[in-house]
Amino acid sequence: MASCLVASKRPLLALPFFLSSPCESVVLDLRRNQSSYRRTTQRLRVKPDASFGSSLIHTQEDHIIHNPPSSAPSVYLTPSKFLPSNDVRKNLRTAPANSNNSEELPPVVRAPSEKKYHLTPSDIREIRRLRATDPMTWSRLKLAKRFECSPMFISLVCETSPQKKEIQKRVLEAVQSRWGSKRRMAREDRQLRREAWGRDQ
Amino acid sequence: MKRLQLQRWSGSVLSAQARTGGRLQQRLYYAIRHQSTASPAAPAGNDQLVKKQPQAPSISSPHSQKSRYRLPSPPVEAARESAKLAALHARLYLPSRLPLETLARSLVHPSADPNPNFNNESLATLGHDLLTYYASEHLICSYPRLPLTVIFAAMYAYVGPKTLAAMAREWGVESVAAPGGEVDPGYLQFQRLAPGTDVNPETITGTERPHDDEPTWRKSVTSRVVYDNEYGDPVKGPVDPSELAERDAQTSQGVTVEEANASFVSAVMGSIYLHAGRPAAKRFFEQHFLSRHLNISDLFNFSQPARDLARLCARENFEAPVARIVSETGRKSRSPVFVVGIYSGQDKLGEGAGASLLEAHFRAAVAALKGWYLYNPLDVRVPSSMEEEGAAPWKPVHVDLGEVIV
Amino acid sequence: MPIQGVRTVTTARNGVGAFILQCKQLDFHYCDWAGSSRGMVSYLKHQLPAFAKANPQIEIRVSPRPNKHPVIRGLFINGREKVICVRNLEPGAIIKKVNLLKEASGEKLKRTTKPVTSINESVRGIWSPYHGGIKSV
Amino acid sequence: MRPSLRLLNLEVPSLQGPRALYVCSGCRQEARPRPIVARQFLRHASNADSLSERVRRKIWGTDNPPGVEDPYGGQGALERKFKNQQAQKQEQAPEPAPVEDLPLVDDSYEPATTWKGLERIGHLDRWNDAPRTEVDTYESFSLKKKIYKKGPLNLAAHQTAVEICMMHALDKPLLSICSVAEHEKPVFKMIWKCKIQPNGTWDKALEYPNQEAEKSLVYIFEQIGGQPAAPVAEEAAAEQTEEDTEALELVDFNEPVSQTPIAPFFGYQDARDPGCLTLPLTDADTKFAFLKRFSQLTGHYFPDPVIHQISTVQQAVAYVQGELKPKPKKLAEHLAENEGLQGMPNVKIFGKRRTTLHKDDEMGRKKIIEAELRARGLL
Repeated sequence: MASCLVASKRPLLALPFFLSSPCESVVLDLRRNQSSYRRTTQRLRVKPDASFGSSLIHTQEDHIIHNPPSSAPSVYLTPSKFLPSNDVRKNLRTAPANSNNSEELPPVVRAPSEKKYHLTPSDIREIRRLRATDPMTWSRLKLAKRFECSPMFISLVCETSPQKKEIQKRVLEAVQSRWGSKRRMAREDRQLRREAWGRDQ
Repeated sequence: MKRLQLQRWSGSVLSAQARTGGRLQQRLYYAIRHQSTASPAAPAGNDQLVKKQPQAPSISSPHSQKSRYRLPSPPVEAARESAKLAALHARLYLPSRLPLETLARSLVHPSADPNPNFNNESLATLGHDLLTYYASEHLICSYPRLPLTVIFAAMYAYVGPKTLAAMAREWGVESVAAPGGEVDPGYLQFQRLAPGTDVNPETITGTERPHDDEPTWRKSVTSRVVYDNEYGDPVKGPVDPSELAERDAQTSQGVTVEEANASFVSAVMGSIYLHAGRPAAKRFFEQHFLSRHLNISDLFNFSQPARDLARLCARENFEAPVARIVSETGRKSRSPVFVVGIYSGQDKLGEGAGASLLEAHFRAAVAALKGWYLYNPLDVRVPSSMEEEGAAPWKPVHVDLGEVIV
Repeated sequence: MPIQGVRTVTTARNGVGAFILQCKQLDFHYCDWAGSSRGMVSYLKHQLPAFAKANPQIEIRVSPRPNKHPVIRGLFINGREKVICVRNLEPGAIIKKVNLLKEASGEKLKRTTKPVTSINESVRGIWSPYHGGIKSV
Repeated sequence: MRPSLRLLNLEVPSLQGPRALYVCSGCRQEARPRPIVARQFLRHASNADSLSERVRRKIWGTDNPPGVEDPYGGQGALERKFKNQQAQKQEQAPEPAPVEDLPLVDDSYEPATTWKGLERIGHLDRWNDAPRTEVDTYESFSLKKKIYKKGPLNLAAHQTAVEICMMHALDKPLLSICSVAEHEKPVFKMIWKCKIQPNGTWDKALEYPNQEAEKSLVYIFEQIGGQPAAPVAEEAAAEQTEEDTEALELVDFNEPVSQTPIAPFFGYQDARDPGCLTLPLTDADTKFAFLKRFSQLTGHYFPDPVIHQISTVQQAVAYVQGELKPKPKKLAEHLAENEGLQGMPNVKIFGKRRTTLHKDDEMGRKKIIEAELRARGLL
C-alpha cells in the first residue's frame, strides 16, 4: 500500500518540455524537477518577445530596443511637443516606429463640436430679454436649443434673475434636507474625490 | 582682488554696530558683558553706515556659577566648556573657522536675550536672505515654467519655517525649559509661550499693500510677488523705532518652538557665510537643504485643467487638445476603468485613468499640464555659480511664457 | 481660479547630502569601588581618548555611579535612548558595545523583509494592465 | 531601673510642660499605665488563678484538678535568683543615699591592679549617671591633628633627631623624651638652632650653636631623664636660660603674633638644616624611640611593615610625605589628569554622580522650580 502512494507522488512520466503551451500549466506539477544543469539552462532559455523585432540580422549590429513600460507615463517626461526648440532631446526623439496615423488614433471621447459663431448682437439682446422677462420658462437649456448654441454660452451671455436663483437654492436645500447621514457622507466623499483629482492624488 | 574686497566688507559687518543708540546705553549699564568675536548686526542686504561703536569694556569678569543666574544668556566663555555645543559643531561638519562662540550665539533667540549683540537676530536675518535666494534661484532655473503659486509652495517646502524646524530637530538640537545664564550653551534658548496661547497665525493687518483694508478687492498673484514675502504670505509693514520697545515687550512674551528652531537654522547659515565665505555657505546649502526630497508634482492643485490646457494650446498655437479613450474596461460593471489620453494633433500630451470618463479626462488634462509645467532643462546652471572664480561663460537659462494665465 | 500651491515639507534623506550620526550623546557610568567596573575603568583610561577623537560629533559624559554596575547610555536624535550594562566586560568587549551604540539609529530593531526601501519612483512606473500594448489572450 | 519605668518618670514631668523629649508612639504605648484588669493576663503561667488554671478546673470539674501544680516545672533557676535579688534590693534601697556616689579621688587613693580584696567591681548599673570626672577625659598620645605640610614635618624630624642625639650623648633611656609633650619656646629655639652633621652617628652628630645653648640643653635634658616630674624642673631651667638667650636675639627670628594658644612648633615654618635626614635608623631602639617621638609630634602612625622597611630618617619623612599626596584613587581625578581627554571639547568628566537636579539646572528648569517653591513658601 505504501509503495503505490510513493509512486503516485512521483510524476508518472517525464513529459518533454516542448509540449505546446496550453497544456503546459496542466502538467506543471508533473514535470521532473530540474535536477540537472542541462535541464535548468534549457528552461531558462526564453525567446525574445515579438515586439523586440527579433529578425536575426538585427542581433549583429547595435540597435536600440524600444520597449515602453506598461505603465502610465511619468509627468516628469515632457511630451516632445512641449519641448522647447533649443532642447537637445527634441530631435533625439524620433517619431515612434509605428506612428499611428489619424485613423488609428483611439476614438474620441466626445466629438468636438465646431463653433458656428452664428449669433448676432441682436440675438444676444433677444436672449437677455427672454431670460430677464420670464426666467422660469426660459432656462439655459431651452435658450440653447432655441439659438443652437451651448448652454455654457448662454450663461456667458446673461445671468438668471436673483429670484430664480433663490428658488433654485431653496429647492436644493429641500432636497438635501431629505438626505440621511449616509447619503450626505457619500456626497461629501464624492466632493472630496473631485478635489483630489485636482491634486492628482 | 574680489576676495579681498569681500573680506573687508564682511569684516565691517562682523564688527559690533549699534543699531539705535538709545537701546544700547540702556543695555550697557545693567550687564557689562564682552560680546562674542563675531556680532554682525547689519543684515546682508542694506549695508548701513557702520559706526565704530565703542567696544563694550571687556573686563574679563570671571563668571562664577552663582553670578551666571543673573545673565539672560550664558556668557561667551561658557561656549568653550560645553561639550554639547562642540558635538553639534562637529555633527554639522561646520568649517573650523566658525568659532564655537558664534554657534552658541546662534542658539540664543531674541526672546531669550533682547541684546542684539548676544542673540541670533542679525545672523538669522542674513541666513534667511541667503536661504531664500539660493532656494528660489535653484527652483526657477531647474523648472522654468513653474506657476508662481507652486514656486511659493516649493520655497515654503525647501526653506519654510516648518522645514527649518524639522531640520533643527534632525540635527539633535534640544531646547531649554527657560532661558538663563546658567543653562548649557548647547541648548536652543528662547522664551516659551505661556501654555494655552493661540498659536495659529492671525490675519496680519497693517501690511505695506495699498488698499490693504479693502476686503473685497482681489489680491492678484503677481501683486503677491511685490508685496508678500517669499512664501506668498502677507508681511508686516516696517515698524518705526518708536514702538520698537513695544515690539520688544511683545517678543519677551514668548515664541513658538518652531520659530525658534527656524531662527537657529538660518542663523547657522548666516554665520557660515560670514565666517567661512560664500563657497562654504553654498556647499552647506546643497548638503543640507537641496539633498532633501520634494516631489514638485505633488504641489499642484488644478481647478479647471481642461480649460487651462485649451488656453495653453491656443497660446502656443498647437492643435486644439482632443480627449481620446486609450483603453477602457468594465464600462457596465460597478468599477469601470477608463484611460483617456489628450492628443494635440498626432502627439499625446498626457494620459489619465479614472473610474469615469469625466475623471479620466480631468486627470489626463492635469497630467498634460504637469507635462508642460515640469519641463526640466538639462545641465542647469544657477546665476550664483558665476560668482566663483573660473566659472564657465554664462549660458542663458531657458525662459518662456510658462504659466497659463486664464 | 488659478492653480494653487499645496504647502508641504521636504523630507530628510540622511546621507544623500550630509550624513548626521544618529547617536548624539554617550553617558559612561562606572563605580570606583565595584569590581564589575574594572573593565570599564580601564576602557575609560585607555580607549576612550581615541574613541572621542574619532567621533567629535558624539557628546561624551563620564560620571561615577557608585554601588551600581557600569552602564553605557546612548541618547539618539529621535529622542530614544539605549542602555547597555557592561558589567564584568573586558575593554575589548566594551569597545564592541560602544561601537554598537554609535552605529545604532535609536529606533527599535525591526526585521526588514525587502532588500531595498526607497521613496524614489520606479523608473518604469507601476505596472498597469491598460498600457504597453495589450496582448491578445 | 527597667527601661519602661525610666520612660515613665521621664513621661510624667514632660506631660505637663511642653514635650521636651520626643518619645515615639511605640514606647509611649508600651509605657502607658495599664488598668489592673489588663495586668492580670501578664501574670506568670504558673500562678494559681491564672486563666489556664481556671480552664483546667472547669475541664476536670473539680477544684483541684490532677497533674502538677505548675506544669512548666515550677520556678526556673533564673526566677529564683531574680526573686531573691529583688528581695535583697528592697532592704538595700532604704539605706542612706551617700553610699551611692563614688568617693572623690583623695590623695591616698591608689589604683588597684588586681581583683583581690575589692568589694565591688565596676558600677552597679548606675554608671552612666555619674558625672564625668577628669579621669574620663581622653588625651591621645600623639597630636590630635595630623601635620601634612612639608615644613613642620622637617621641623619635627629635626627636633626628634636633636632630642635623640642628646639622649644618646647623655646615655639616658631614650623613651623618656616622650614624656615631655612640648618644650618651652626658648628651649625649642635652641633645638631649632642646633645643627646635625650629615651622616654622622647618633651620639656625635649633634653640633651646638654655642656654649651656653649646649650647657642649658644638657642641663635640661639632664632633668628630663632623671626625676619623674620633668615638667616642674622644666620651668626652673627655662627661667635660668631665659636671660642669656635674649642676648642671642637673631634677626630672622620671626615671631608671628598667633592668637591661637601656641602654633605648632611656635610658628616656625621649616627646619634650618636638613642634616638630620641622613641619620641612620639601623639600631632598633633608637629607631623605635625616634619613630615614637616623631609620631607623637606629627600625629602620623607608622604601621609595622613600614617600620621594618625604614632604615634612615629620610625614609621615615618620605613615608609620611608619601601619605601626604595619596595617588588619585578616584578615576575622575585620573581622567582629569589625562591631557588627551582634556584637549577634546566633546568630552566632559564629572567627579560626582549626575542627578536630575543637575540636568534641570542645565536646562534652566531648576530656577523655575525653586521660584515656584519659594512662591509657595516651601523653600
